[in-house]
Amino acid sequence: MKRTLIRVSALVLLLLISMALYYSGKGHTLLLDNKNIEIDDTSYKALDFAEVTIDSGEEQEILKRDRLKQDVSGQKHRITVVYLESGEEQTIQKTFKIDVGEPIYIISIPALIADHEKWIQVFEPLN
Amino acid sequence: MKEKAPLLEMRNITKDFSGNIVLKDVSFSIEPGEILGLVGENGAGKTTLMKILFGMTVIHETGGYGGEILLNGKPVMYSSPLEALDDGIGMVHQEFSLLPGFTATENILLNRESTKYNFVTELFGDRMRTLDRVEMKERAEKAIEKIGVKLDEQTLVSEMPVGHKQFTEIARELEKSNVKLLVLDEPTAVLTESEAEILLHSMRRLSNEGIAIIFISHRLQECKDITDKILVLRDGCIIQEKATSEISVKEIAQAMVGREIKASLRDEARDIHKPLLNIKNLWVDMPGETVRDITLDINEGEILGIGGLAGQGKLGIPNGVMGLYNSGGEVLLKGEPIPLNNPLYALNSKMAFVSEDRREVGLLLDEPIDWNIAFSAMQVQNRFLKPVFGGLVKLRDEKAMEEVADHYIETLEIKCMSSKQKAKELSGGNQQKVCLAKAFTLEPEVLFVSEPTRGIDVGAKKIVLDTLKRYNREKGTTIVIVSSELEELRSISDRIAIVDDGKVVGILPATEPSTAFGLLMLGTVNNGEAAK
Amino acid sequence: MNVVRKIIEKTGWPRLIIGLFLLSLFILAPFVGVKISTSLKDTVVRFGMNGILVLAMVPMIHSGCGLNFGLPLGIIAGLLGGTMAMELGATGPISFFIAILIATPFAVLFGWGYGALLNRVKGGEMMIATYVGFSSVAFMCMMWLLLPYKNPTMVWGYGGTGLRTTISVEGYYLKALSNFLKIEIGGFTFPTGMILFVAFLCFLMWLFLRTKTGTAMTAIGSNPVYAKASGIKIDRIRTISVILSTWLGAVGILIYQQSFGFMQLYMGPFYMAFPAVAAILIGGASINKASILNVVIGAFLFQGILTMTPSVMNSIIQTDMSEVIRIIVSNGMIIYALTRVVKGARK
Amino acid sequence: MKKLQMKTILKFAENNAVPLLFLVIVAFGIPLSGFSMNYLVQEIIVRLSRNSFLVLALLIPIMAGMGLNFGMVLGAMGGQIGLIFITNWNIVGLPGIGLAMIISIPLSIILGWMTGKILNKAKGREMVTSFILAFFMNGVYQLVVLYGMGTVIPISNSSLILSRGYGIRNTVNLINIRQTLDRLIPLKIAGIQVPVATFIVIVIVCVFIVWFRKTKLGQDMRAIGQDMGVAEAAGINVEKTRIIAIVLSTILAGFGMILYLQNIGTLNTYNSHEQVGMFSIAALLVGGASVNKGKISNVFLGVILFHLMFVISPMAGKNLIGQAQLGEFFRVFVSYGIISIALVLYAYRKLRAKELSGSALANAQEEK
Repeated sequence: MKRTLIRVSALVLLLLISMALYYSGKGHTLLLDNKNIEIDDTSYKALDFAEVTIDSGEEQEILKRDRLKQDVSGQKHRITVVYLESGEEQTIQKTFKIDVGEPIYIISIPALIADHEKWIQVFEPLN
Repeated sequence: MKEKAPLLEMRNITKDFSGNIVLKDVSFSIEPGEILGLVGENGAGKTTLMKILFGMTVIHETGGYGGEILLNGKPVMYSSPLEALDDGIGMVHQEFSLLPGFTATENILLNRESTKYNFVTELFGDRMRTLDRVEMKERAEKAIEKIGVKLDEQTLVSEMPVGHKQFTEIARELEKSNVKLLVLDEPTAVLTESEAEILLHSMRRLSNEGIAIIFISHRLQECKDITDKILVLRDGCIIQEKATSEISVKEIAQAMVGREIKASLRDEARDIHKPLLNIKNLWVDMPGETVRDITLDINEGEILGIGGLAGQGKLGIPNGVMGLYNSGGEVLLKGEPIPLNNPLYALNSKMAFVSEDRREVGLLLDEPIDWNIAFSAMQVQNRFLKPVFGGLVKLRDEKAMEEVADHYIETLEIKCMSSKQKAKELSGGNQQKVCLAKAFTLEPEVLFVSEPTRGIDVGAKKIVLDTLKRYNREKGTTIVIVSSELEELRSISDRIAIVDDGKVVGILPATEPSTAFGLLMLGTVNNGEAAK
Repeated sequence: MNVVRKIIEKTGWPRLIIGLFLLSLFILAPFVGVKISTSLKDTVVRFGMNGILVLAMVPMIHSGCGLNFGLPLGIIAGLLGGTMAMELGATGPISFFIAILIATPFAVLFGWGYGALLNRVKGGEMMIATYVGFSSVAFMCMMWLLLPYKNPTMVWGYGGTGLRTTISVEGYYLKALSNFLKIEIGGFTFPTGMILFVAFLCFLMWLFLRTKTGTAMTAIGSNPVYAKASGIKIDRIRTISVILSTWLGAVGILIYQQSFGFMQLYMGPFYMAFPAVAAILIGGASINKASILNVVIGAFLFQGILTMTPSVMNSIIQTDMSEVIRIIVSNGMIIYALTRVVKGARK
Repeated sequence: MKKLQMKTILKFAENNAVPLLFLVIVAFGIPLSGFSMNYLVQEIIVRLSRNSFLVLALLIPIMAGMGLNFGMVLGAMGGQIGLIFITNWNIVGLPGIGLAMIISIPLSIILGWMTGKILNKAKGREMVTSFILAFFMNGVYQLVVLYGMGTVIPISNSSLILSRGYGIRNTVNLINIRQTLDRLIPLKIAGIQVPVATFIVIVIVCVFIVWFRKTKLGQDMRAIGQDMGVAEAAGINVEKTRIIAIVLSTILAGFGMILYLQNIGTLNTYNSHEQVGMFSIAALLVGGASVNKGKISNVFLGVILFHLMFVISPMAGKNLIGQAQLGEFFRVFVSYGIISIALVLYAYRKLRAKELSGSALANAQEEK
């Protein structure tokens, strides 16, 4: 009885581990955009220059009208943007969750800085 | 509950193999701590009796047995030896069942190892427990101590002398915690005298501890020395059951071979003296039937019987002379040396052999009867071949083969559908007749026949023996017949040689009383004069 | 009911399934627009090409050496014969017989050595045969590079040394047999000569199995101890069977080439034993029993499947699954034969 | 005294003939190939990490007396299917490797169980049967991967699928998990990259095998390996134990294949597994193992010697005869040849042991 219990729980554990592996290992692509953008009738201007870090990765420089591609795995991430505002260095950091079923997301850095809630969106390829 | 039930009781055990009765109404009992000697000729039914006790699969496959077995008064019926072991009945076989690459400890505790718990067992079951070598060593030492011998429990079995292997095997049975009854099948056969002494000594110790022992042995002196009670089996019946103190070795021997056939059934003794085949210092490496040093003269036109107990080497003689097993020594036919290990030469010298092993050696089971009969003659004497394409090639003469097969089917009364029937579809007796026909087709001057009546029914037995005799009388063929059944030999042979421990221990005319042969067989003449 | 079961038992499930499969292919063929006549003709040609390679299995099965997975050794002898005949400048149909002539001593030599080896490893023949075949092919890969062949049709153009992987036999023994007495029926050539040659060799084998030596061979396969007790020199007969098998392998590959048109060197012979083994098993042989009938039926059934599956399957599902089916059918058959308990024979 | 030493040396040489022969080949080949020591050491370390696990998978069936498990290819197939799935789902990095392994377990259990069942029906012919079984299952594998995937089994990742719409492409790029385990714990000694994490995994397997031999199950397997009859008589369930041995070997082979491919970085869908069995077996035999004896030390020695030969032979062939191809053929020849020799020696010794018992008797007779 006890043994059956242990075996069943081991099996469940194995299942849980596979699920954890699935979620944490699921690869996603983040597209980092520094472009002029218009969301809900508000337009946000691209920054001249920014440094972006995803999680604890490397710092990446992003210039105006640039788009960077970043592969990540897992669903919870942190983005750190360092930019210049009126000559002063500002840092903004946000954590976000993405959906496991969506392979590509697009992040608009101007919207992020403006703190618009739709700064991250599922990327819909143009057909 | 008038009295305490005996440890083991076998009541009215009856067993037949497809009509061939091997055990008839056998009953006996054994008390705790008693040593019972079980003696009898080969084929007397000892082995079958023990197989029934252990519930071997072969018994169940051949239709079970009659009678009942009671353990401590309760009826039991085992479906496999493992169940018998669970009830505390252990057996030490004649052939070692030990693993050569394991140490004594590992063998003694095979499949009963001491183990330790670890967590993996919860996931994958008890077989994942780790071995507890320390405890295993202790248990093995204890078991060895019980026998009272010195045996290093860390030695590999492959590096042990034979005696130690035997002790290891006994220790394995003793180690089983609840062992109450031990069956020892010829335990001393492979031991040296001093080792046998130790074994007998430890048997006494075990009996003092309350373990009952069934002791099967051909060494009657040992039986006499050690047992409390002796049971003599013959032809599946109990002939004698007596306390050991009330019986002498000679009486035991007599009881074993017993049965005197009527003189009227026997022919006049013939006086034949012209030697034909001389065997000198022959040794044959036939597993289980080792021939050590045989010197034997066979006269022209006689029927020579070779008897002896199983495993003593009587079967090795024809197998060696005919080149089937590795052998050495000297064999002369009409003064001409016959090279050994060369079956073709032996066959070319007009010698033929009917093997005791019908299925493995004697027959092409997958081929028809006519093939079986004609094949040897075709290969050795180029018969049954017909030239085609103006003699360019010679092909099998199927017609001639069929003719010869039909001839023997008629004369030997082989029951079959046609000469094209496959040999494996025939019964044992008819297969034996095919084997004889094969040998007759070779028209030999010397014919070796090995255990011609083993495992065949009474009717076929008679035909086989009569045919041999007729062949001898009509064609003057010298016949050497090897058999474990003394009476069969006595009914057909002119002289009988008895083989013991790979040597000829005596040659007597067939007219001598059977006790004389019995004593020769049991080796009592050499080492047991004291029995008189 | 019992009769049906007995027939099934005797035939064996895999054989039955394969038979039914082939039958259903023939039934389906007209519905999906595949001409049975073309398929049959193809089958006949391929039967002729492969027949002798299948026949090569017979002697070794009879002598108890098991299935000859070492057939590549014989094929190599054939390749040596073919290449040397071309190197010596023999052209036209006659070069086919010269090739056989040259291949023969090689086949005898290889077979003798191979047989001697197998006699030392009784009981483990099949696995060792497989690897003897493999390693000899690998060894010959080096030899094809190193042997001093000169004939420009065979040698790599740029290096000047080493043979090509595929050599055309055009101008040499291409269709040497197939074109003999050929019958043209509506654009299809019936390769009378090849079929006759195959039939002739089958007949010779049939005769051989009826000679004294052939009978002895059968007896060894049936029960080696019996054979020994009857005075037969087992090792000698076994060696003869291996030599025969190897020689038939050599002839078989030459027949194959004369119809196919090309000679495939290097890793070409590597897996050639497997279809032959599978074919004879499908034909009803077991590990120690085989007859000429098994060869004919087996080669026909197996080649039938190989020609029918691509065309029919292709028409049904627009995919060529023939390769997969071939792998499953042939190896499944071999496994089936290996797992059968051989009663009354050697342990 | 000296004579005795000579004898032990000879005995050592006889028992280790194959590794010694390879040592000689390699010793001659290294200078011929012209490779630098640094390069060779790096190559050996890479190949040890890549192949050892696969070779280790062979040890358990040898222990159970079932010979060289040519059926390990089936485990490799299971591992590959696991990898195809994680690539399809785009699971990256270590989680990807872990998930592929977990997926391969049930596949390996089914395949191994089936192999075990079949091998139990072909006792005494285990090797040739498992060898053919590998071919047979290769057909089934193709059926599943080439025709089943994308039709019955949904595959969403279009980069995996052949242009015709179903079936997996001939090569699958394993960029997602490429060498992630190898690079998990970076270590560089004298310019030589050492995949520490992979070696840790290999050590764990070694420890497992050592531990396993000490369990009851391991003891039973050793018993069966020596004599099935005796083991059966002692009440060990022989058939079941043999199946377990094959299942374990298949699972390990599946894991081994995943580790092997994560190092290579690309999966040849229809070829990768085919050669794996042969190379692993050859490596083990080169290390001095035989059909009925295999130790962990044989595995590592074998991988080192065999792959050294593998690395140097094309260059050695080129420098010797001017043809790199010759060296390539040579190593193929050696791989097959070494297996042949091992099989022949095993069968020959088995036969000899039977015949030898006779000589004792002859000696006894002569002494008289």
